[in-house]
Amino acid sequence: DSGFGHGLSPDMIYRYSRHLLLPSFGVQGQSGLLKSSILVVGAGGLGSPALLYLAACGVGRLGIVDHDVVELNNLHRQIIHAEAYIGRSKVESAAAACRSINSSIQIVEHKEALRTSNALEILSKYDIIIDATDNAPSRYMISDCCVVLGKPLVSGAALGSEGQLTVYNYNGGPCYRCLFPTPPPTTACQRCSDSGVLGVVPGIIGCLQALEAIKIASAVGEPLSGRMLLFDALSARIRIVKIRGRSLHCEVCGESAAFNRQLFQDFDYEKFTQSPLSTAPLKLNLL
Amino acid sequence: DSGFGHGLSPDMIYRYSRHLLLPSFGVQGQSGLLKSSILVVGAGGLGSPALLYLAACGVGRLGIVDHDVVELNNLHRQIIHAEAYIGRSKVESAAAACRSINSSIQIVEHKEALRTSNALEILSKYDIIIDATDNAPSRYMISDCCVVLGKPLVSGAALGSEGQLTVYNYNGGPCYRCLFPTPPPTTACQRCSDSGVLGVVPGIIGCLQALEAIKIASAVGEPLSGRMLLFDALSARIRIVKIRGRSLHCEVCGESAAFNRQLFQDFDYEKFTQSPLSTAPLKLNLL
Amino acid sequence: MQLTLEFGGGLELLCDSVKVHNVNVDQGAGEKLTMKNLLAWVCTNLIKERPEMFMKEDTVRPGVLVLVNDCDWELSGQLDTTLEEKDSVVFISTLHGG
Amino acid sequence: MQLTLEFGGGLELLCDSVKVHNVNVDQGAGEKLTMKNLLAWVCTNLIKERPEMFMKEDTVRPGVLVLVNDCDWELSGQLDTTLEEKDSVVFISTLHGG
Ligand SMILES: [Zn+2]
Ligand SMILES: [Zn+2]
Repeated sequence: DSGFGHGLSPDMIYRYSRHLLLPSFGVQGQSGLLKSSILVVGAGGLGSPALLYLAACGVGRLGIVDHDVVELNNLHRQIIHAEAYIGRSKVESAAAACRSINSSIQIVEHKEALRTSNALEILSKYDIIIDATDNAPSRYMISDCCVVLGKPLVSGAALGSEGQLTVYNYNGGPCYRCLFPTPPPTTACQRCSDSGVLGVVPGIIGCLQALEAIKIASAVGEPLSGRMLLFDALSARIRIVKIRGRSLHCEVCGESAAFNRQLFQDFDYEKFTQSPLSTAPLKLNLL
Repeated sequence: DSGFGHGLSPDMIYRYSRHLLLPSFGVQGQSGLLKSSILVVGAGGLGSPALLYLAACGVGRLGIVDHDVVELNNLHRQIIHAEAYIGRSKVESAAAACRSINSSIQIVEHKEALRTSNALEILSKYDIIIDATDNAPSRYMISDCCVVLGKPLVSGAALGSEGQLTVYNYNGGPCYRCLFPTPPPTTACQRCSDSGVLGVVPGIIGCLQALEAIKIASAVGEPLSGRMLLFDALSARIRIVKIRGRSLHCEVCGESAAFNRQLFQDFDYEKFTQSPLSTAPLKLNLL
Repeated sequence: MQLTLEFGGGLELLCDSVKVHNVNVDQGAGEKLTMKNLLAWVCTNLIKERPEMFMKEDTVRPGVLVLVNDCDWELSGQLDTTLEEKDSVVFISTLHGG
Repeated sequence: MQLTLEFGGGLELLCDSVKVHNVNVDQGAGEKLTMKNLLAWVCTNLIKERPEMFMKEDTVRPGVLVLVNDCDWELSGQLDTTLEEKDSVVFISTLHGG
């Protein structure tokens, strides 16, 4: 018996039984997950819980991109990394953790920084992209690449005690540039490494990113497209607001946009945002 | 240098630097965490992320109560447990995972079912209690015990694609019985093992439980007392609603309540709710 | 009177698994619509099965929270709460799972 | 006119770190209050430092989302949006961290 013709082995039926029992999800939802491929860009604060939940729930192929190594000051929030991995590649560490909780799915390691030179090739191999990065140029680059490739993008961010979440480029909805055509001033682009972050806040946003990706992959529920979740941890307030739709005038996804693979590869995101795609590990001057 | 007289070692300052950098949290918030003790009752779907984030963020002493063993059908949502621990105690498994991400805190293993006979002794050793259980009698028992001992209770629940969260017995706020003086009919008390649960939903609620416990332990922000968070994953809607305050007539925490340690120990929670505190592992009849 | 009624925590199963209902509830001219009236209306018009999972005697069964405009109905007078045009009423069953 | 103004994503740092402001904004008799008027009022009355982190030319700086009653102001006419009694306006800076 291979599970109602849905290709579920008896082991899978047992492992995912709490999903199969759920009328609104069921065998169809689980099959969707098992057939899907999801790429998580960034194995840090957002990527940690997103990767663990995506691995656990049975996404067929799960990719991880990161060029960083695990540091002790990551561990207060990057719960996928154990102390034993300090100094080693975040991708290796995250992949090992995902395999340890679910050896039946495929985990793909991309141990490199995402750049315009490799983004098209890497992203094209996945159905759904999760932006779990920590800087403005990466966010523009990933969104533009998703538009060029026609991939839905689950975008989360966290800083201080606040978090934000939405789904871009899904089903006719807006892309990142529709909302933010002009990059913000660099003084408004703080990173967790500069300004601090309450560790569990990216945890909550990362879990919500996994949920949105699961909904898209399984075709269950209403993804958070055209809406944005705003989370304020200290006051325990959450707003889900209505945002603009796709802009006809968007330079990347708009009606007369000429953006394509070649323009993407030639685009200088660091210059556009006046900030670097990745930084050398910060030398802490706290003391 | 022992960190501004707050007892933070250089290693701690480095590990928790992103918390220390955060103006609204800082050295004071982190010191509060390091001095606090938190008990998580249940190392399952809710307890998994709650425990990982509480261990990572530096709670001084973290207790885990559970009597269950890890099963393959837990792993789709109980991300703290690796396949290698199938068949072994959930407490041992969870404790090992917590130690692997933060060896500098104290982890206490309570490998037993929580009962009226041991609850007072176990809960009395902790400042804050997290209810991450999966059944009605446990919820009444834990809340009553928290009232008797004067402990704040962070209560989360998840089933299907919905979750709920609030803080009970905090700062003059209501207890579980103020809201639910009469137990629901047993037919309304489904468990994840009967009805299924979308795995990432307890993940999100468990992270939010960790956040509320962190806020109480560090005395930062406004805990979710007198308010309740209602989460609907499939429609991506979250409500935070205002709930009643402490009831003067509550049989446990009310003005003329005679409830005490002795009455607690003699109370039959299984009879009261007409359901068992724990069940034998369900034999799945799905096929 | 236009109201938004919402069922959650499993109560939606009693109404064809539909969670949100935009309804029009008639009341007598000049009369106020109370939660007591609304419960009767809901039982007649929306609850399709197992009414005992929704009501017990003249109010909701134990374990059901009622929220009028995102506020516990205990704070507005329970059954005597008066409803106004465009109010939102949520019936949610408390969850025990984890 | 009573309004609730809220600042987030770091913009609260420009207003003494206070996130929620319940304010009373006067407008001329019979005149409508627009978002354009409100921005000027906010700059005068609430922004205590680094105004360039809030405004650029006659509108909010790039990277700031403006929400009127939980709805992107792009959908209501941006600067021309007309405000009404008890409206809520949120100014939130987009985050990039993770
Ligand atoms: Zn666009
Ligand atoms: Zn009480």
